[in-house]
Amino acid sequence: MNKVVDNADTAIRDIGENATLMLGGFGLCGIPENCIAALVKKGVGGLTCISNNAGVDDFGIGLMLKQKQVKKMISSYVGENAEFERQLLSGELEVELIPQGTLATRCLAAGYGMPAVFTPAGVGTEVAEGKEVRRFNDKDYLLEMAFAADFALVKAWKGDTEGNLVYKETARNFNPLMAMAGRITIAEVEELVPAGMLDPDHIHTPGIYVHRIFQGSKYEKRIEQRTVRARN
Amino acid sequence: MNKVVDNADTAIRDIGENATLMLGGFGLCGIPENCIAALVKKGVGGLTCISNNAGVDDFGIGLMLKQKQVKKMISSYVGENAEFERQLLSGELEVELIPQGTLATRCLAAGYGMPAVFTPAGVGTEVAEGKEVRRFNDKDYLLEMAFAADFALVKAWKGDTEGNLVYKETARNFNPLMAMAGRITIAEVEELVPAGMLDPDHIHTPGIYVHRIFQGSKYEKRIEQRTVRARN
Amino acid sequence: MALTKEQIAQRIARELQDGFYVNLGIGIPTLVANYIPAGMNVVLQSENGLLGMGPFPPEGEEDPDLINAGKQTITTIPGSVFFDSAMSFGMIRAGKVDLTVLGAMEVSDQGDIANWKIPGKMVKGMGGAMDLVASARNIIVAMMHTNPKGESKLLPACTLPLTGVRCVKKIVTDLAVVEVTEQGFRLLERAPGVTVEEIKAKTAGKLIAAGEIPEIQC
Amino acid sequence: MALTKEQIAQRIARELQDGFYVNLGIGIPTLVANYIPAGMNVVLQSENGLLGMGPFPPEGEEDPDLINAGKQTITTIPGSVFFDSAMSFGMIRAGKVDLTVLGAMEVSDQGDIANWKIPGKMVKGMGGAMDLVASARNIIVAMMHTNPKGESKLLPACTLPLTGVRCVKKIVTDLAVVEVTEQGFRLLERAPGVTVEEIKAKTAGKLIAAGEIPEIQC
Repeated sequence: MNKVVDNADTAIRDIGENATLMLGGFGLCGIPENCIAALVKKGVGGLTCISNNAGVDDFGIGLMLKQKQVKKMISSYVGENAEFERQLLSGELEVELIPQGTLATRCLAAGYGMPAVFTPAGVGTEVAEGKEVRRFNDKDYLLEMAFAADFALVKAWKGDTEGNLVYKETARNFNPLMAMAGRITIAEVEELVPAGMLDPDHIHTPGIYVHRIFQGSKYEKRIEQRTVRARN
Repeated sequence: MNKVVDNADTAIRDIGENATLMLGGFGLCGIPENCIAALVKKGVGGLTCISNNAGVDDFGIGLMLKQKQVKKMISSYVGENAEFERQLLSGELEVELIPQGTLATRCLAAGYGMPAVFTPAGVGTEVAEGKEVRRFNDKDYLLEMAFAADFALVKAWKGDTEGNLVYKETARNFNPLMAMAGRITIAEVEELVPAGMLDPDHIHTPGIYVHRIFQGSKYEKRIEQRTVRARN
Repeated sequence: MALTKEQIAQRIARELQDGFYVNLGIGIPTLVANYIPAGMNVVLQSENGLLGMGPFPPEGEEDPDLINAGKQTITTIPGSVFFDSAMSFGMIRAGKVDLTVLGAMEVSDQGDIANWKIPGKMVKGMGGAMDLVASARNIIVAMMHTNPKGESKLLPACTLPLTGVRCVKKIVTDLAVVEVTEQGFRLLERAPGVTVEEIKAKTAGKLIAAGEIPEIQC
Repeated sequence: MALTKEQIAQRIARELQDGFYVNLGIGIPTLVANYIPAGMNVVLQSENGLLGMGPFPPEGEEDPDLINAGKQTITTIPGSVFFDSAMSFGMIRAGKVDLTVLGAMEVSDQGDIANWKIPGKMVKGMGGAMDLVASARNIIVAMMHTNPKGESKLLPACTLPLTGVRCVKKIVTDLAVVEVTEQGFRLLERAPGVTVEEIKAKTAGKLIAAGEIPEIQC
């Protein structure tokens, strides 16, 4: 069985209308640029996107928002782009905001076969509305359900033909968690190598979780907040 | 604050009678040999040991059993040694057997601040006795509690002065999970390096989880089942 | 003629498919690895933290840090990956392992399995067996059809403490290939020369044998 | 005289201890990093997956794969380590982060905090704030004592949607250092030249000011 596909178009070929997608990345760091571009090209709509952020106006998920391909965002922090705000206020776009750690842990739960997890995040806030609260050792926790996503789109630094993935620096973020959580997981990598070229002790995502992999191209890797210090 | 200590004796100095310990390793692979030797030397008793296995007669936790330092074992698979069996049958030793994945996940829960987790392992068996059963998506799960341990004793391949750890091959096993789960975590490593010498992308246990670290000595790394194939 | 253990393993190997991730238990299941068809990509999972288990090492190349769940020295293959025990059972619980093969002392015609404890005897523990049987989507049991006393191991209900309930999908014994269905055991194949009547006689649980039952092809 | 934002950060830095792991929020909390005493080993956690956050990079050395939770380009230091977001919030929930400093719009005298949402305004989300406040053992809020309209931000009860309940341990404002106790806010220190009366007047929640209240030493 060959997991390697030629490009993003082939990788996302069967993502249809109204699919639920997970997209890795934090801000614009470590986002599946090639898959997003292919989705924009394909023009598929009605998507539910689980992603920590929603990109900016002209990059990341913002590109899909501009084309009104997104029905619902499930995120922890959004609104870095004007189009997002416009669609939200006009009611075109549905948004579910959840704590960042809850987002991460609900992905982990899916990848680890745990149907639900307990977290203290949001206890006593509007996030707790309608959720089961349970006390352990004198502390309250919310019961949060594992995510279910049709596809997970993740970006890694290197990958091999078995689907094993290695991430670079903080571009890791949600990627390994979502990689584990997709019913179908699609990985794009900056460098695709033959099986055996990655150190088996240093693989972050075992290939068992990855269904399709391809070497992406033309990575822009845009910086959202360029901050520098004076050279000494 | 300096996490580095000279040796195992110093590292385990405050492990007292009736402490609850986690000990990393699978079989004899990746066990904290130096810490066990120091505990045997110290002779502290009444210990509760959470460890996947209980060693063999003359190695690993078996050395502590021989000295009757262990009051209770919490493990998934035991009895590779005669002394263990003798103490168990005579009632000197208490044993709680739990599924291996449950053991691992209860450590993970502790390290990730999750008070309890749901697992299907043991549903409908004697493991489920007295435990809450809950149905999610037409499947039953047991509610299993996070572990609480006074000390976690783990063995890594390399470590740095900040307590960051890297494991080798299948000697990883329970070590990173227990490292996260101890109230005080003590790591012994084959090679201790200055901070900055380990690739930050390839560290398995972040130093925030590790309180004391030392370079062990005279590792025997005994093989339990030596199996070989004929050379072609 | 009853199958040998090797033949049981050979028959189970025919259940493999290209791209499968497989967990093989100790005993007969381990032998399945010897019969993976050439050219078929099957990746073996060892629940102590390895995907891509290779053969035993050549003598002198044993690595104490590299063992399988049976604590045997092994090797890696290109594409192997190591992980901790939580991720290992995480992928098992999440249903990422396509096939689990394990031995059993008893299986009921409802698919319950008992393979970890005999009351009155020293109990070593369930290891990862309860996690595997509770989670795997596809479980095949490899075992002898009867115990050393000649008593059936395919029962209406297990008499020994259970490892898991309603989880076994198929059983390959020295005498037969049996599927577990809502209606009980269904006989799919019989060992060469073994009659349906003999299998029925040695199966205490409900056995359905409809139509022509072909001989096992290993 | 009221403290500047830098002075608030400076005062908070005095709460640091050698060996502390610290998570600093956006705004004034970020400035605390500039006042870590020389020779003190304090490790900064960034919840997007980094322990050991270094300063901003020199111009031209920005790395798009290396950012902090505020999405700013940063650097590592010797001993830094990267991890995924589940482990990041795992260590936060497990109480491994010794100190969390964050900004707030309102704090109640019970220690409730509101800092993520203003009804009627565009809501960007809570990010990691709810996880941090629900989990951290030691939370210090850095904020102005009053809002731009001059209204107290230290209240008997928060009016804005909550981020977390009964979690704030200490508040450092431009006017005062306040501890949250069972009995309400307790005034610990006052800004140089600022009177207890002024602080009382600008604190809507219950404020206890017992004995001599020393001036803040930055």
